[in-house]
Amino acid sequence: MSWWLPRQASTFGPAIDGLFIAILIITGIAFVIVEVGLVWFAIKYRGRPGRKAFYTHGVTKAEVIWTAIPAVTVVALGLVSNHYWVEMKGRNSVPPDAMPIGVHVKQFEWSFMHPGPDGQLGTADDIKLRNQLHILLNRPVVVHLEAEDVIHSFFVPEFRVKQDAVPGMHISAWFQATDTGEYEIGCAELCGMGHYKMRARVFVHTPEAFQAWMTQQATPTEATP
Amino acid sequence: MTSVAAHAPAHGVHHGPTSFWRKYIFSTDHKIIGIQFLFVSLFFLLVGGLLAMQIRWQLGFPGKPMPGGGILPESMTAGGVILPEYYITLVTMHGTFMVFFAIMPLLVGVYANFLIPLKVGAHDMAFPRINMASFWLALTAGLIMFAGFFVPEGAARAGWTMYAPLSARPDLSGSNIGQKLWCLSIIFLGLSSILGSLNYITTVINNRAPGMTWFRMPLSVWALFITAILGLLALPVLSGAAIMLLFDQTLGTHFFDPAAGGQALLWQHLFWFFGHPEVYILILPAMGMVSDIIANGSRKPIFGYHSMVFAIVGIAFLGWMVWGHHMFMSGMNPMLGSTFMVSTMLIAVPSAIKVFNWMGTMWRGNIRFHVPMLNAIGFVGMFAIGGLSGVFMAATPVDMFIHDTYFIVAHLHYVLFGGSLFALFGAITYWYPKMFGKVMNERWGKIHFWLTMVFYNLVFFPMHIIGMGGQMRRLYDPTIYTFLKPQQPMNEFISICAFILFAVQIIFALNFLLNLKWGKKAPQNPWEDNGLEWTLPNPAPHGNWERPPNVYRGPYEFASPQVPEDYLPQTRKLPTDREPAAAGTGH
Amino acid sequence: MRRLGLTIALGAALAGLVAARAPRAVQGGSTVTGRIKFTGAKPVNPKIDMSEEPECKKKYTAQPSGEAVVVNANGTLANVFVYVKSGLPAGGSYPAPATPVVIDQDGCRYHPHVLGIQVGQNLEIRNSDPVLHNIKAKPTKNRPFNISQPNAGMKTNRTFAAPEVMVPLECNVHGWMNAFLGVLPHPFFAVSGSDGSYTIKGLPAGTYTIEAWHEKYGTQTATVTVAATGSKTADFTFAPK
Amino acid sequence: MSHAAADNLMLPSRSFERGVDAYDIKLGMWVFLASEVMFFGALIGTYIILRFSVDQPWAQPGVILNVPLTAFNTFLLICSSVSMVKAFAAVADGDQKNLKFWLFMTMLGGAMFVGVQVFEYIKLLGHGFTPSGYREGSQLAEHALADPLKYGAATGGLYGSTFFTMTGFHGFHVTCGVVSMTYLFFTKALPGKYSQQDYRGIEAVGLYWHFVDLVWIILFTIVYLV
Repeated sequence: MSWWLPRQASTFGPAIDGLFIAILIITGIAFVIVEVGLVWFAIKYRGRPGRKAFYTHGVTKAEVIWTAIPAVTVVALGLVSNHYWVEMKGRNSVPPDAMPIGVHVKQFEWSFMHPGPDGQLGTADDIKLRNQLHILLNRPVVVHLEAEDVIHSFFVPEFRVKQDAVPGMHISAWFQATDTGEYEIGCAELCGMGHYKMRARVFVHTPEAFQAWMTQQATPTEATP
Repeated sequence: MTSVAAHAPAHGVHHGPTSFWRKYIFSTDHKIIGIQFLFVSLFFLLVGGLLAMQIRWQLGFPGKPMPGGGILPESMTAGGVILPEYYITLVTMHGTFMVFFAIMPLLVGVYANFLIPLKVGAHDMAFPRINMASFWLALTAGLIMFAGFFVPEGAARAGWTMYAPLSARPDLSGSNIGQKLWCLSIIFLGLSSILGSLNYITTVINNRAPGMTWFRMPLSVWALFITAILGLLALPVLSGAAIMLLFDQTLGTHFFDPAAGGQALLWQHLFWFFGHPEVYILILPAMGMVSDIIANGSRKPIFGYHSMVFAIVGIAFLGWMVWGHHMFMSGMNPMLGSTFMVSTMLIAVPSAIKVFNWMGTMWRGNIRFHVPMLNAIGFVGMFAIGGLSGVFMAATPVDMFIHDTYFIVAHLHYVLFGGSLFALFGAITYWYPKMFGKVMNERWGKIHFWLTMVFYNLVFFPMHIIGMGGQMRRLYDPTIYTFLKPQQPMNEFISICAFILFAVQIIFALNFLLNLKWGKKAPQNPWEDNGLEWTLPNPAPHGNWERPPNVYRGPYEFASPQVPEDYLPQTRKLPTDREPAAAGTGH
Repeated sequence: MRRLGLTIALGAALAGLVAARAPRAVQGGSTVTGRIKFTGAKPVNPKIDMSEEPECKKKYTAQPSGEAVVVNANGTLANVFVYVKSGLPAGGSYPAPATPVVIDQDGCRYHPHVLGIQVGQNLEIRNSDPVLHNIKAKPTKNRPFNISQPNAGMKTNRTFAAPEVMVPLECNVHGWMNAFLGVLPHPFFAVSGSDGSYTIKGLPAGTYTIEAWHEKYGTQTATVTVAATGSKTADFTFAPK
Repeated sequence: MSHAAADNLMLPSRSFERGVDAYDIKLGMWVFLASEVMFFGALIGTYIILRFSVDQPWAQPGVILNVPLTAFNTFLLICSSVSMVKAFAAVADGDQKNLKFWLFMTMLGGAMFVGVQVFEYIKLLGHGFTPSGYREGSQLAEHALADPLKYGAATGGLYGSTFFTMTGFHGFHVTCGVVSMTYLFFTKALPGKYSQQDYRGIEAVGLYWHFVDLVWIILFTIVYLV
């Protein structure tokens, strides 16, 4: 099994994992200081008869230091995080050339509306698939999430992307795949008894493979009225 | 109320013998009410634990018949196999019972009740009868919640956070009466908490013994006082939200129904506006009591008393501004996400202050490793992990990945179990003599602590790893996902450790129960502490003091050079001490 | 009042026992048969995309399609629920048979797609697929339920307390899966099969309104008068609107 | 409040550390009212969020609700607040007769307010205005169909939900106030147990009453007039 994050397959991967590692290092240092400190103090200052503890109500200088350092660190972390946050989820973050995908989600199924050869959603050549999403490699994709009944959440671990789909709201999320292959989409928000069964797959194609897939979809045998 | 006028001077006089019912059941004595809360919430802790065991069975061994599952009705299991809808019920009710009926009443119901009057030197709560009502309302709420298991379709099934619209529509959740009982129970619980809180607040403000100035109050009282303010202001919001949810389910209103213009996110905003202060309700009292225990165990004054107080106030204040960090992925305005991220990051600062100050307290101490101290040190170590893992979620981009995964489950259990519950093991052992006049067994207490510490970490630390692997919360069967299948051995390992962890708690239960009757008689001040409560006999009589004691100093005067012993009780008058102003002729 | 209720309940229980012993509660009587004809252009049922449910997909050789309109080879219509809507003598009691009605989830479809059940009779819901199905019943007069069966071989029983035509059943995991259940207080109902015919047996003499229900084409009624024994025919013709 | 009396019933107990200059019941009532602020804050906040974020028109003021009737009711409640002040002033002066009279008038005002509200509810429900919206087939639903803009046809559900929840809970609070005043009237005021030295119950219930009155003025403004 993997003891680490899943492999990266989107442009968000390096940023999020980098931030994760940065936080892991910072918190790791704090963790070591606290845990080692606790054990060390516990051993070093264990009670011995006839001895009295050092009588002090505190050392202001020390307190200022351990207030200031965490404060500066977390504010810096916040600023760095915000930079990426705006890039990933900001209102204007969706790249203009992103391929639109309509996602209609209900208990307990995903329905992905792909634009047909014309590249537009909402036209007659749209391709609707149950629990299958087909996208292009290295092309930004924007999913327009619409929930029919309850809250669901669109989650692709390898893409490091997650977004709730809330009934009554139109929410978009974008990502850009950087590796071909097949990945799993999960529902990350409790949506009822079939929550665990909301597994879907996303296929990342090279342009040629994507074209082939689209041609295959256009053949009449698969057409649905 | 003229009778009050007549009796007022004699208020402290010990009440005569009363009937069993008045003394133990419909008691207005804050200590008895605290003990009632203790037994009731320990029962619900057991219920929550049993639910957790079933969750772990399903996660460790998905689709296999659960041992003993056959006795559960058809609506829960099929041939012993847990059904998906029952699994959702399990996670919902485990969260609900643990948060609302175990940890919260254990910390607030038990210790705010038991400790505040004893530690500030009051005869009782300001409003003893309201206090009694608060207990009975809480019990009613718990029983209503418990009744959910026995109605058709079973208890609520929408997660303990009850996200609408799943919770609002029985056709979508599959549970009808259970959902309504949940709302009803929460409304009762809210009322109970408000009545409790107003009692605690009034008592702390107005009923402190002479000389017990604000900054001579023990940190436990400070924490419980601030917690009471949080509860007072947060619970009405939850009650209001639960009322609206109940109306959506019964009267056909449309608060959370998007089809008629209602808003699904409104529930989340209301819930977390309550919910984040609630998170601090669940940890601040633990922090306060741990502060008391660590100072006592280190035989040294608490390090930075004032900054500890300000940290409590700071956490409580910031706690109102961070609720949105539960909703980063909910589709709310990303600008709000940035704001909430900064406020969330800032709340790490007072938490860090507290951890370092506890370490500072141990520094150059003369540490006595009694069972409460062990648990308190365990609390600091585990709370630090829980606090640090919180930084990951606070960073919004990282939260995009780990939101609603097992990383969160690990984080919240490090705070709630590693934090609050360890503090409670310590607190129960520490104030057991005061409650029952007996002491708990030291050796078994230590065995329980070490076993719990080991297995607790074996259960919850791996959850970070499977969360990093991407396992979502509340999945009935994670093996359905190819990318989660390799993690299944880890899930199995966690489950086995969880069963052992549960079994280890039997030691604590026996240590607690058997010593009620067969325990060693407690000395007057078993921990050689400075607190006011230890000047009273164990257990203390109804009314506590003949007249409130005079207080001459803060609660943490350990190792004081003024006296040869290493502790100096708050009530002990040294030749240099002046009588407190309030004790004199009055205003 | 309470005693009366008790007596009735006891009586019903006794009758149920007797009925359980007897092979069929209603014997003798007359029979109504008929065919459900279909005219007009045969509609195309949408194909079902089971590609993300391999355990179900492998149970089919060709791509399965929906069952909204099943026109048989002989030009008749299957899955039409035919039942006696009115005309039964008042006060007649028809105890529910002890044998359950079975609905099976197999290959991510309900078998049968349309079925009838008596009030109080057990509906046994089976799962023959090794995948999760949930069964959501959306009645208006009965108590709704929504249960799930994650494993193959699971069985769940449900009963219905009030007559209702029809109770829609659906699976939310597989959006195409639906079925219809007619709940009646008497045993005089049938579903047209692969030859488009139906038979209602054991009717006492009388004049009856018989209704044929189809999930897409609505209902049609016919009036039939039968003697104490013998057989009558009532055909229905459905056409796309 | 007279400090001159220096009676420990009207002040925090002398033998304790002084927190605030208010005796327990008064302090407790203030604390309780803080939680009430949060409760009504949640309900009113919900109303504001739902009403002002919905993109469909809301029913115009006065077309569904009977504003003149409620204006009269508001006046009634304000009057009862005034009479509460009178009752309080009377007991502070030790005037038993006027205490009884004005307390009774306050109770009467509160009871009449609830009565008018019940009457209003019955009228509204009959008209077709329910917690779930405009009842289908009712007179109101027809009006809304004819003039969706004026009647806010698309937002009727939200209107009904918020209106009945907010005013209903306010009515419940008024009822509680009347019940507790009645209790105090018969157990304390009538037997003359209040005095210049101890009128804690009256002051506490007065605080509550003024709070309920204040909430109503807010509700009347934002629900009926806006």
